[in-house]
Amino acid sequence: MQAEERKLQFADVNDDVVRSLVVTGRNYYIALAIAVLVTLSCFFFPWFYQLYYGIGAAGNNHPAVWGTYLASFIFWIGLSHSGTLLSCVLHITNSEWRKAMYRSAEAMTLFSLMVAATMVMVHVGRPWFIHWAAPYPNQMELWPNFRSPLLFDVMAIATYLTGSSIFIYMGSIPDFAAVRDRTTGWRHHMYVLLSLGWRGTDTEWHRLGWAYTFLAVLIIPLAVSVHSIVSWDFAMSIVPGLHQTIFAPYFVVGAIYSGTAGIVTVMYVLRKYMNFEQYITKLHFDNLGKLLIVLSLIWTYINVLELFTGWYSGTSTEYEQLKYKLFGFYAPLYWEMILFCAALPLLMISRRIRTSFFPMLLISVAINIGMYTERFLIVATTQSRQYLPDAWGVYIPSLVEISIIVGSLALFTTLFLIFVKIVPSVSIYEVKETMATPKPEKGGSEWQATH
Amino acid sequence: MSKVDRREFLKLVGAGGVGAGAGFMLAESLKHPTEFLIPYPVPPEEFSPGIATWYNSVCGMCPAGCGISVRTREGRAKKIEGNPSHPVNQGRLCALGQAGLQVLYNPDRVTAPMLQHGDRGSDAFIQTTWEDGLSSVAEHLATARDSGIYFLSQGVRGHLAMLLELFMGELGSEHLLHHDFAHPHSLYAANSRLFGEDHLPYYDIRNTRYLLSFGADYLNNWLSPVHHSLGFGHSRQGNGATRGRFVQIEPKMSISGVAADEWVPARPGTEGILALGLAHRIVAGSAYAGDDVDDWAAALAPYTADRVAEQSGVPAETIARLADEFAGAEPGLAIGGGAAGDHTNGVDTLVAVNALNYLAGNIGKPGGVVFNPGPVTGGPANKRQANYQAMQDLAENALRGEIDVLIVNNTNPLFTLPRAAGLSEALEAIPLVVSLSSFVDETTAMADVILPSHTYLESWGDDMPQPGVGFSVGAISQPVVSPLYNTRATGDIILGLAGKLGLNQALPWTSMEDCLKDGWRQIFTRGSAETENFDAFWRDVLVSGVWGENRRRTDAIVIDKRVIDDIGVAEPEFSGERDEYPFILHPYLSTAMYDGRGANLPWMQELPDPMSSIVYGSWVEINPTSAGEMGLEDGDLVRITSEHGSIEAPVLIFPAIMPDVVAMPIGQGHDALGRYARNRGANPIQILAPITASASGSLAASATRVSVSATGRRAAPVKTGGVSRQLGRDIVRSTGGDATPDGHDARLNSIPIKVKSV
Amino acid sequence: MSVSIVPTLRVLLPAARIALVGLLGLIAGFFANAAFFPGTSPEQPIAFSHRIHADENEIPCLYCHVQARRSISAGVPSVNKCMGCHNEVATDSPQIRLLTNYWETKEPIPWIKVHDLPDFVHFTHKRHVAADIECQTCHGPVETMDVVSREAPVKMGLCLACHKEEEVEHGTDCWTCHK
Amino acid sequence: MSFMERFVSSWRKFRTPGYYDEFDYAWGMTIDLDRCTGCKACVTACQAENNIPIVGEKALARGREMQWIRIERYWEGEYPNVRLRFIPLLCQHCDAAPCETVCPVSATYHNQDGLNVQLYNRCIGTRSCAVYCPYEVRYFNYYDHHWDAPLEQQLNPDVTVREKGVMEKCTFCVQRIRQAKDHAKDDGQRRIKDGEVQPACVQTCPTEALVFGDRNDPESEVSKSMHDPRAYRVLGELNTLPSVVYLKKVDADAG
Repeated sequence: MQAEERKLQFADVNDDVVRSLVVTGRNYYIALAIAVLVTLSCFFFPWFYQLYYGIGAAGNNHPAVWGTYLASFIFWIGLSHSGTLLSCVLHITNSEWRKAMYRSAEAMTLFSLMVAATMVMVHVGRPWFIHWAAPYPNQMELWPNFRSPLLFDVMAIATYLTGSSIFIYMGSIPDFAAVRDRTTGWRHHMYVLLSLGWRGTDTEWHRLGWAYTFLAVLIIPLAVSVHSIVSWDFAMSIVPGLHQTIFAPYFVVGAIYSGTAGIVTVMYVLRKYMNFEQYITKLHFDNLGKLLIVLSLIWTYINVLELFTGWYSGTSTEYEQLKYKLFGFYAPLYWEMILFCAALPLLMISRRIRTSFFPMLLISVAINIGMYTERFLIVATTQSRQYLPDAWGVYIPSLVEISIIVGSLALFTTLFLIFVKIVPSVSIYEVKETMATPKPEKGGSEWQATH
Repeated sequence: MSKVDRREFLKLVGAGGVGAGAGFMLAESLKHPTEFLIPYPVPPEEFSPGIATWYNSVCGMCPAGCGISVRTREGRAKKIEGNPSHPVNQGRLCALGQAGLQVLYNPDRVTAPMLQHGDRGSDAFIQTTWEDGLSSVAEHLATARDSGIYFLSQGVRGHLAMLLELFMGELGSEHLLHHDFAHPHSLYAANSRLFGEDHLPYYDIRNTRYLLSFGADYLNNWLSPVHHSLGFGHSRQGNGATRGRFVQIEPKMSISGVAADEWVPARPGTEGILALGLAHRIVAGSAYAGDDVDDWAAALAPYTADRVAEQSGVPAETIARLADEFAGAEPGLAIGGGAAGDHTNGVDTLVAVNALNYLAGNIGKPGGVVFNPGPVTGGPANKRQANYQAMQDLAENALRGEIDVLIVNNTNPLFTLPRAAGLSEALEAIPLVVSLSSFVDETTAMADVILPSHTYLESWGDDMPQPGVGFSVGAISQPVVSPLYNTRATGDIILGLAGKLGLNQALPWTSMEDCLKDGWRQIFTRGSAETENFDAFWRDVLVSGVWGENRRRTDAIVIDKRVIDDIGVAEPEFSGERDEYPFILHPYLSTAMYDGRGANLPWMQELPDPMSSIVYGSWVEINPTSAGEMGLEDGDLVRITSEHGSIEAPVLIFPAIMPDVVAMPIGQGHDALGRYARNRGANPIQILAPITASASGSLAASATRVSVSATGRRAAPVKTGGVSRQLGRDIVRSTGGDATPDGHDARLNSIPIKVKSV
Repeated sequence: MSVSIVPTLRVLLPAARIALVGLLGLIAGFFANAAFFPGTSPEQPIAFSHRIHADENEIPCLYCHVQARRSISAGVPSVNKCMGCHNEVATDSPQIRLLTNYWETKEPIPWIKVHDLPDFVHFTHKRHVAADIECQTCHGPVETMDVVSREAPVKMGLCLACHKEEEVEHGTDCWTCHK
Repeated sequence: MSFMERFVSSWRKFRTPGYYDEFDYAWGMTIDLDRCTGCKACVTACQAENNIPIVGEKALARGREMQWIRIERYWEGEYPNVRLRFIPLLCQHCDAAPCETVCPVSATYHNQDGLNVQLYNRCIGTRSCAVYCPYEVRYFNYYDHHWDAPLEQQLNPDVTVREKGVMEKCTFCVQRIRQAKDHAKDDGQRRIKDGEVQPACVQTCPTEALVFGDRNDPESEVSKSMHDPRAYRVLGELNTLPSVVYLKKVDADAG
């Protein structure tokens, strides 16, 4: 492609990045406007209606009291996963190709976590009392229930959110400084505050590098634990189909899987609409594609395992559960999930597909649709078929729920659109690291971009 | 720091102001709304705020006459429970009885006297005063021909019945009719034929060891369900070693059929033949050794096992087994009623069942049929009950213009009579229709004047339960709350009319309460009460809510030879041809709504039907095989057509019903009776054929043939239940007859229930 | 090019000032409302003075609030109880005329609740009177008030403190007080 | 006691297996399936006693019924050898209740009377307890329910009316237990006698299939019938240790 041949220079990097922040086209504003509009109409309006009317606005019933809100919650947590995790892993194994994409990946983490948190608020019956889930001394002398997996969950997510936001912020301090030095007016002032007076001395660079690596190491186990804990919300119940030891790894893998796919999607968009062709290249898609195949295989393996637990259990409860999943009311969704998450990704075995952008986009989107379905099925099928057959029932999401799913996507998009205009969505200095320093005798004007 | 210039300052002031305002409103919004403490001008004697007061009274939801005690707080009724000292229900109560509160607090009650100001049924009622209402009715009564005055009441007992008698007597009219859909006419007829008594005996289920029930849903709505349930429970597990055995013979499994140890499906209308088959076996097998055995043998000769088996569809060996078990049981009891009595041969059937008791020697002994003493006081209970014949006469007379005034009291014949009776046209022909109902039901909607009566929780009354419990029982029904609306007790309305008509000599009382006290003076003078003076006695009765005297009947029963000779049950006749109308319609009283009076109570609408878990609506039950043949599935809307009309209802595939029978619950299908009942489900009574049980003249409700045809539409009824199969999960466990321990002991949990020394 | 933060702060100062003042206003407004319009001493239909009755004339609380001894609610005296004395006592004072007016028209007096507990709280006066708890513990020094106002904050903290101190049997179990 | 001490002590208490031996009362119920006729009197009694809302046809069609005690039905066999089994299901007040561990705000917990407490005003409506409960006896308020006037005058003042977004379930009629305790205290600080307190369902059961009492009192009706050879616990294999014990139905013909 053209971009590949072009000789890249330090100056260009700065220019490109700053341009992406300062110069804003009409399309951006249109996109932002649409995103905001959809967020308001499809997320906040239905939510307020539900607050006024009660959870009855959703399709939940007896016995299926959990619904798409929880599914969305897991979905967003999952999406949050590879961002920071991947970036950390790749940072430690210092693989070059990470450097162009990790910023946007981490941003994805941040925002999907935020959306996930709002999904919790949407899910509970009395969100105005949600603070009771936080441990603080009060006149009622009441504390949250520390035995509750839901409480573990709150803690874990809070920690992960804090961790990854510090991580992304610390990573972008030098870039803030760089941008600070090239901007004027309110932007300048903003970046003055954000860059914490970064001067670029060796000590600063040294400390930054050290702290950054330290955080990276810290966050990896954290990220893994977060989704294990999310899985415990389900696995610690005794509901047939949920009460399974495989759930923690299952959720972690699923999370990384959908997260990676999410990164592919986001990178495609950045590349296409913010002209980062030089930075986000076939290489990235290729590597991510390989990762995706591995993940999809592991994921499929665990799904097959699940079938066996039901089949070999010999108890009516587990067996009915399995039958219902495969051939029951929700069966079409199940097979759709298998198609999108187990079959389709195998296409990426061919390098041609991995290195061609649009098919990768399609596959990545398909994977995330499939993964959403998976989360929905985990919630819906298990609750519809529990211990007492005469209490069985079917749950169908209501319009409000569906519109909130759409709305949450828009919310995510809005946050991301705002982000790309404030934070350099490609790490300036790390991209530079990937390029050779200028040779003195040549007068510092010509050098080769090395990948 | 830069100094603040003017614009800056203004900004600050603005910000501060806005902030302060917001803060103020925030605090305001968090305040608790004002509440009031309203003291009484004069505190009432009986109750004090925050403390519950209990009043004993009588349940008015069905004719069983259970005693209730109502919990009230701050002068409002909060909960109805059974009256522990009442012998009929002994502190227990059924679902319908519990829901009585929603009759009292029903949003659709008639709150004041009403005059119809449009054409009938136009629901253009306009409020009026009692004075005007009563006098307008009184005028009509005064001008009407004596024989042209008809009074149609729900089945009432005790002094209200007596009051009605007097009132109509004074008016010189013979036409006082009580109408209950579920009144067991055939049973009364059968008893009077065999035993020569016009009131029911007491069926001692409690002490019986073997109950043979021919179509009587005794646990659900037959005669006195709560009392029967008490007996059932005791007979099952209350007796230590011996456990009563229960057999139910009916075409469609009822609640009693579920509870029974054995459910025997017999062709509709052949229960009597089956009974005689058993009798034949008993006599032939010389299990019976009375001196009239030869007469019996002669009378029962034709009912050989094979013939009976052929007619009833019950295998001969089953018949033999049942007969031997029944004859061998000490004591056993055979009861018959419900659908079995609602056939053209109904009376003969029930006679046959009683004969069975006689032959097994269950008459007049504990665990068998015990005879009740006659009613202590008040009007006659049964003789005024209008069977279908009488209702049809009423309709015809109306059309012939012989009825000037019809007074309807809390009964709803337009709902509980088949359309074929032509009552709605008849009402059109009556110049003045007065309704004393508390609700605008179908019949009241056709009235010209509504003089709304109290609910039973607001009014004075008394009740002598029918059937008794083997000895004389009387209960006072007293107001538990002050009337909610501008209504009056039925008795007071009657007295009011009497006053307007100048009948004060015959009806001297100022209020129903007086009338009661007068009546109960007689009971007091019967001497069985050990209190010294009447006031004390009266107070005691009000406190305990019930009075009884321990005088039991001991007279032996001899059956006239002629009765024995013409014992016999004919084949039942049905309306409609088998090939055109392949199914026999089996309408049954639903648990929640009884004969439809419960349909306006939200609790009863939301009470899932025990067998189908369906709420809010009606359905038609079809055997799986016959449904399969017609390609019907659960929830398909079908049209049920008889010779006399057709209704639509969704199909419920029902495992426990005979292939050529379809069953429908009664109760839904109102087109009046308020927001909860209106336009919901279908009313099977409407399409019943106007054929009667020959000997009693009562409606043969189970003798209508129908055809079932798919409409192609679906209307899946609302169910609360899911899949009603256990799938081997061992949720409801059962053990062998001898109830031996088989390791499933509650103590055998991983953490045993230790016992703390108290 | 400067990395100094000072110019930025200079730019931000006005905005910061406005925000700060706004916040202060918010807090001030909130507490102003709470302080000057507490709503804990509403105006009653009759200006009944507990000081005169309970303090000067030393009428015991339970004489009028007789229910407190045997019921969950203390209740207010019925109008005829008031009239019991006020047939003779102070019949000519304007407030008493209001009372007699209610009495003659047989109308109840719409007293406004001062101490009010949420619907989900089960509090029984009976038990607390039986345990010889001074009414003042929860209701404050009512006998000193001309217009009754909610002095003691009747909140869960108050209940718990006492229940702990007195070591009430199962005093901290939620279902002891919540229904 | 400082917070820490209290925390430690209760921690110890709740760690020991069978901690409920220390219960003051241990309320329990037995249900004799051989007596139960499925007449549903208990259901309505419960509705009346506990202000259970009338949810309406639409909500019921969406499967949002509210019955703290419901009667499940299980068919066995096919016509003509078919029989129906009824089983009343209410909150089993498990001594090892799954719902109690999951509630993040401790809105449901086990109290000293062996009752599984549901605290409406603490509940934030995560609904996880309903998912964790294998007996499906927890019901959620999807709306603010209203009663057509004057039906609301029937509401029991001793029981709060639950607002939207709150989980609710059978309480063994705790308001009646409270009342009984109150009387017992007035009556010289004695304990509650056996049979002195009965939940609405037990009180009204026409066949006397339900028995309620104190498991800790060996003389009580309920302890006796819990040791009946027919006694078993529904889903006992889950070892949730219910306080509700069922007595097996007797199949006279099964031999």
